[in-house]
Amino acid sequence: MPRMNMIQALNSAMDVMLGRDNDVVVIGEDVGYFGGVFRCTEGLQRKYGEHRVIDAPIAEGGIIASVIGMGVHGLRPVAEIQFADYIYPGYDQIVSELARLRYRTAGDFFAPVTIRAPCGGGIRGGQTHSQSPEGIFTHVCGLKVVMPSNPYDAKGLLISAIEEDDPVVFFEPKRIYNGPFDGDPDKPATAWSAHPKGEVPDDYYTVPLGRAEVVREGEDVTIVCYGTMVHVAQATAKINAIDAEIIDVRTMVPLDVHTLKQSVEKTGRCVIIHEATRFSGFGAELAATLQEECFYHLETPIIRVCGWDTPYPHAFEWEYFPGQKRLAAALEQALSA
Amino acid sequence: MPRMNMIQALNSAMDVMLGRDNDVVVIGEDVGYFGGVFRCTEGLQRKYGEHRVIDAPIAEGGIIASVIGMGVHGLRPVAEIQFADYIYPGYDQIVSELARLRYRTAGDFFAPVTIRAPCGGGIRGGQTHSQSPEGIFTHVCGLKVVMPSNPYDAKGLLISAIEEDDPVVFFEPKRIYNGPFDGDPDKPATAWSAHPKGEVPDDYYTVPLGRAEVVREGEDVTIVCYGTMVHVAQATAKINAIDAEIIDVRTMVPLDVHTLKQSVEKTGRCVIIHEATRFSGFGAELAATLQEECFYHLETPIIRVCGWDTPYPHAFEWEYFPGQKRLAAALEQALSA
Amino acid sequence: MVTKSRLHIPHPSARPGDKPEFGYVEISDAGAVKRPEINSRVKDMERLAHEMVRVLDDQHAALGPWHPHLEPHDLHVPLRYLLLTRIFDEHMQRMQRQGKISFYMQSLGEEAVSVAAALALQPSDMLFPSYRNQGLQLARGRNPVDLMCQCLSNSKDMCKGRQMPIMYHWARGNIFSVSGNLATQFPQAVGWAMASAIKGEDAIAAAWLGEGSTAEADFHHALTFATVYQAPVILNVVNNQWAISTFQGFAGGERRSFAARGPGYGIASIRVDGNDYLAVFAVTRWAAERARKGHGPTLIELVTYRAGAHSTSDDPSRYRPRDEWQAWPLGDPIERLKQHLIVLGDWTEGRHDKLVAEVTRLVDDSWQEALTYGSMTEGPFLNKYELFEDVFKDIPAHLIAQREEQLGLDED
Amino acid sequence: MVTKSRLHIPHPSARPGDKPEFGYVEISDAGAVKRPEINSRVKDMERLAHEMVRVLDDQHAALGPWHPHLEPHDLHVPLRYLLLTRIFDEHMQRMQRQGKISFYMQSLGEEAVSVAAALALQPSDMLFPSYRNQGLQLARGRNPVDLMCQCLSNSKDMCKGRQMPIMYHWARGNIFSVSGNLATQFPQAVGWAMASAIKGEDAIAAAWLGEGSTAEADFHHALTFATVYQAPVILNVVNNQWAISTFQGFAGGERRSFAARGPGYGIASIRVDGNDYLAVFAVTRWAAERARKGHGPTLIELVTYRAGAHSTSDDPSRYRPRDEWQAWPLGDPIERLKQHLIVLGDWTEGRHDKLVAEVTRLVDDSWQEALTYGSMTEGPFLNKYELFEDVFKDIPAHLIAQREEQLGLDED
Ligand SMILES: Cc1ncc(C[n+]2csc(CCOP(=O)(O)OP(=O)(O)O)c2C)c(N)n1
Ligand SMILES: Cc1ncc(C[n+]2csc(CCOP(=O)(O)OP(=O)(O)O)c2C)c(N)n1
Ligand SMILES: [Mg+2]
Ligand SMILES: [Mg+2]
Repeated sequence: MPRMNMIQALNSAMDVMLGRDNDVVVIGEDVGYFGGVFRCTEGLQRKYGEHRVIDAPIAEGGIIASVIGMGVHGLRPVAEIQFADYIYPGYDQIVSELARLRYRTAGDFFAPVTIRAPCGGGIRGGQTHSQSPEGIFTHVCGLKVVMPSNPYDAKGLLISAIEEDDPVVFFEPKRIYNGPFDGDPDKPATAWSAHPKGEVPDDYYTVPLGRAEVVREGEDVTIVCYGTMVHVAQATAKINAIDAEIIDVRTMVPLDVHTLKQSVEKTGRCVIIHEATRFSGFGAELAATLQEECFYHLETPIIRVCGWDTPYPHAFEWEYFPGQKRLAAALEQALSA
Repeated sequence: MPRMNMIQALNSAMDVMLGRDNDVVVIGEDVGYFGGVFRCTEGLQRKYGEHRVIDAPIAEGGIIASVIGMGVHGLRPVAEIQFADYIYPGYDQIVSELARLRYRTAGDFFAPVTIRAPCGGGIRGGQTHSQSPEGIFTHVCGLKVVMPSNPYDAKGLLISAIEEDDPVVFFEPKRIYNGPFDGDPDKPATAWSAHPKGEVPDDYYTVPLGRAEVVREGEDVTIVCYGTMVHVAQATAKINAIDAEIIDVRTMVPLDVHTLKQSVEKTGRCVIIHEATRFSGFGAELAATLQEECFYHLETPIIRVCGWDTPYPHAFEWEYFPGQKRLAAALEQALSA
Repeated sequence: MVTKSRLHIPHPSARPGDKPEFGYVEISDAGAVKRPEINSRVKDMERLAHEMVRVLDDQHAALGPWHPHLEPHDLHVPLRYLLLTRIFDEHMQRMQRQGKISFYMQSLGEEAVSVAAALALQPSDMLFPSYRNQGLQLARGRNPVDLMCQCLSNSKDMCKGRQMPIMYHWARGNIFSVSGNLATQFPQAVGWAMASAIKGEDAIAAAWLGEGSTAEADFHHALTFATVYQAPVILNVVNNQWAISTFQGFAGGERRSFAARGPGYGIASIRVDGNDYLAVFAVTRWAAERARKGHGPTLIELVTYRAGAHSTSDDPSRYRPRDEWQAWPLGDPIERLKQHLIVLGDWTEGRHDKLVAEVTRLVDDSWQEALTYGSMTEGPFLNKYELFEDVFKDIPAHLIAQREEQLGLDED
Repeated sequence: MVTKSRLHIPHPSARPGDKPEFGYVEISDAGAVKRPEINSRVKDMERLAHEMVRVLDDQHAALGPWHPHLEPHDLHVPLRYLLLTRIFDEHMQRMQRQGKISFYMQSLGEEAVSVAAALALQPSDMLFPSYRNQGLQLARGRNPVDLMCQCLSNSKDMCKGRQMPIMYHWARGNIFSVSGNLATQFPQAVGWAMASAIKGEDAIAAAWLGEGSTAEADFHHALTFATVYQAPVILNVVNNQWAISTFQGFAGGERRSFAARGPGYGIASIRVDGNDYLAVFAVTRWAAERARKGHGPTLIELVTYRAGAHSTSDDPSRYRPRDEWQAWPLGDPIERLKQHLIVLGDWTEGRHDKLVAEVTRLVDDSWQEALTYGSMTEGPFLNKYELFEDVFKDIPAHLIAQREEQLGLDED
């Protein structure tokens, strides 16, 4: 099986879909001739033409609006927002228009748009190249929200997203574009080639939206995570020899409550970890739902381990980043009582 | 003591502050000559001049950006967004700029801006005149977020917000502009004049940000609410003869965890109610924090009663609206075990 | 009162109590403006953005290079649609006053803007209206009953009760959904047109917004994307002088026409008398042909006057002279087309009265029919549990659970 | 490959391997463009948006109505700042390559844009820079050490380590914070200028953004608010032909200059040779005087070329000819000012070399000094617990708790 990093896997997903479906188009800043600042669209314009892989003006609002129009006209656009931090100028079109179009027209109009956006920190990007804004999208009904944690899922989920008739906001944790990252910045970087999820079929396949994955079975505590944090969780459990069940949420909306619930009912303890700031982040929804669903099984409170409630500071990104140490402390606490 | 409805109280707050501080300016669509579509700024332009109470182009993004510039230049602007549903075009300037300016300049620059926005439904406004988007602001660090539930608080909190050097997003539940509303649309409307919180001093006073208020003491269950829901909670408790402790959050950021915690520790049961959609709404943060803080005191899971996870439908607003019936059912459940 | 301030604040020409004053509206003589070839370069026709294309003169004759030379039939049809739009509006406005619908917005005085465009475009062209373009629906042949059912949120409401009155859409008729959020449709229309170009189709897109809404970001995005990709789209700015209580100066109209924004983006731009049916028709045809032949987008400013209140929630006597409309120099679009037909010898007061009566009957009958599908107080009603549908294509687990919860509560 | 598509896709004049080709840049002769009175009406000076104000001719003589007739001293000072900017950039670029700082963005080739503006404006005028305006800082007299400390996130970093390199600000020097989010500063500057007008102050605002960034909503908001309130502001578009990998056609520059956007909004607009120090100086002075005297805003397009990579993360050889800069018809701003001084008899190669050496020493010394305040690897370091400060004016309870948590973890 071919080995791909996450960039190649995402590229392959778009390649496969551009090839299968003439209605698929890719648009974004620098995505065409140049192949994207993270190289996710490399070679696609050469292969499919500049009318299907389109360089866009620097106007996220305009990009989102235009892909809505294209979607209404039967295309299946994949828009790249260069950094998730720059998605806000398009927020109105996403929230007021894209998310609600099907509802407000009782199904007569819809736009099958996928919005890709690299997110997360750990690349010395400072506060405007490190954000994880998923929480402000999960609150918007009508959007599906996805974040993969590895190349295999990235490709399969992106193909599902593109085929999906509902709009999907697809966050890509850029810290793990080139290799898994367990939260320790001092360790040498590892590549996806050595990781089982770095095996990615060249062809079409899907990973369904709306299904979490148990990436490690365990008995003592459930760690709910997604994106980069999946790797942080795995490393932390291993290093601290904790028999944790680790669940990769993968799709935040619709949320696979069933899988989460089953696990927390089994372990009776739960730690949620994400990179976004804590207050009102997606972890709050996870905690609120799980305490409601699993209350009588819980031995200790559900703990959230998150980015601090500050912007992502350039020089102190490893203090901000909810890494192994913070997770280990939380696990200890969760297992304490 | 004079009696005011919420519109008059808000008007009075701006009047007082325009009078006390030459740096206060008011800007927004239709706020000047016309006095605002909800009449909140009526008479202010006549009194303070059209250079201090300023009609704006229809561009929420431009309004927010320009008040940031004004704030940096030492003014203390109060911007009105005509409906909270129309705040999204200004979201980028709020999130990327207003909220983070102090942080990114290590305190050298800041903009003491207040953004007022009427929110909430129940006025047959349909999905674009009914939203309660507080949850997507509470997740943004650097913003204070406020929602009053009565004229007295509205004036006092708005004066605090205007005097505050941090940016404040100030949501006004428009359903209770003219009178308290207990959630029963079939009952004749009541006026603020009969309500104790309709007594509002003409002069300057403040209600501090960051403090919740226990609006009813009780022993059996804590209801956490804000805005219109404070009245729904009061009526529901009364009608169902439930000895609920009702807490009006008032300020969502910074959150008065102490007051909430004290109550939930006392009652051991908690129901959270808000009008915004449930998934990833502010209720999630409240539930997540309270289960973490009060876990060992809780007898039953914390329950959220919220707007359904749909846009606010015009014809079925009373189905969407989390009214007495839904709250009563949740209270029953909270008290059941 | 700050006296030292040097901030410029735009002032309308008249406020309540003042004499209406429209000297600021620059008007060209009918027939005076040149009509360039559709493939002309933007640089060579910039004057069109400042002059005003007019065909009907004060004596109701049609003249000049923009005269579309329509057959009598092609004048009778629009007259009927103009009247239908106005009478429909009057009726719905009255129904709102009587509490039968919750809200309404008239297009009084600016009906030609919509009716002319609808008839100048092809049925396969996609229209992205604002909330004041009901004439597009009617002139495309939509049954008034459908629009009424939407306003009533009844069992035949195309929006299933989810939207306020007037937020129509018509998928089969190629009319996009009206958004409550101003201006959003403008760049969406450009995206639709881009898709049309990508697919190599003939259909073009057209969008409308008010002059006040040009201040929104979406206006800029539409113009930028339209010029960059030379999208086959017509972008219409309806300058009806008012945006709720603020006059067009607050959108930047004090210094320049709105059409004047276009050439700076490299977009062909035309300012037109929005109350002159023939002029609007001719200009729209020109722009449509330009777009369809691959010569790119056109920005059209339609100069008109919002004769009624902004909406049923508004009271314009608070901010402008009550009688401003009477002084409006471009008159009433319906009256002007009617007089033109009379001058042509193709129409009489008698036929007109008969037409008015016929259309009024149609509207009344439509209303009666619409009521049979339900009203705010009487059934048949929509199934309220459908409120949980169409958030997504397939209803997800959490919404099924919420629907169950609602069902449970209702059964108690 | 879709062949039926009719979507227009802008193409740059040359790609890697092609011969550079700048025939598309319309250039006026030096001295050829008229200089209107500062209170002229926008309508009467629209040509300024299409022509190109130039003072220095090919023989390095200064001529025409825009010639600012500066004293020799006022030419030596800018030459020094131009060199300082370039040498500072070179140094920092090298430090990034050596891993001493994490990121850098040069202004190579467009230094005159910033230096001329800084010297043409008053110190009390508020500047809202983009990330490529380091020349503003230096020409306003900022100590290079301060900028270096920011790039090092060291103990003297004005941003306390919170921002990526180059995101400077200077409160005392009236230079606003550089934002990572493109274009946001443009309408903020207008708001600042509105406040200045409200307060009746003399100070004006000036803002800069790249031509690619004009596509953002904020550009439109800035122009709209500036024209509506006639704000005393100068809005500068730095058209350096490239926005990362896309050429200026993707922002709409294929059809029209960026200055051409202004007149449509009723804003005075001037296109200027951005590599001609004297022209930029003169145009900025004109616009500043216009704003200060209450005649409203000016949009300036500065035509230049981004000679370096977009940033240290970019490799321009992937998308444009390597030698494009050599073919750039407006030359190198530093070389041109230097030659002008030589032609004037006020400068020699020898003096120039000495100046270069002096400035190089200054930069080297500054770097050595900056390092004494710490680097990425060596102290003194910033206090990391300050990361919890300045989110709000006073640190709230939840951030105190998070700081405690971090402290606790660190103590373990
Ligand atoms: C984004 C947004 N902001 C504000 C509003 C409130 N609003 C509705 S209509 C209107 C005035 C629009 O004026 P104009 O664009 O001139 O259109 P007209 O009503 O004259 O047809 C305003 C401010 C809105 N619907 N959407
Ligand atoms: C809102 C936003 N979108 C995208 C980016 C990513 N980005 C950074 S610089 C740049 C190109 C800007 O080009 P231009 O405005 O021409 O300025 P120049 O770099 O040429 O000075 C882009 C797309 C960003 N920083 N902010
Ligand atoms: Mg209008
Ligand atoms: Mg550029």
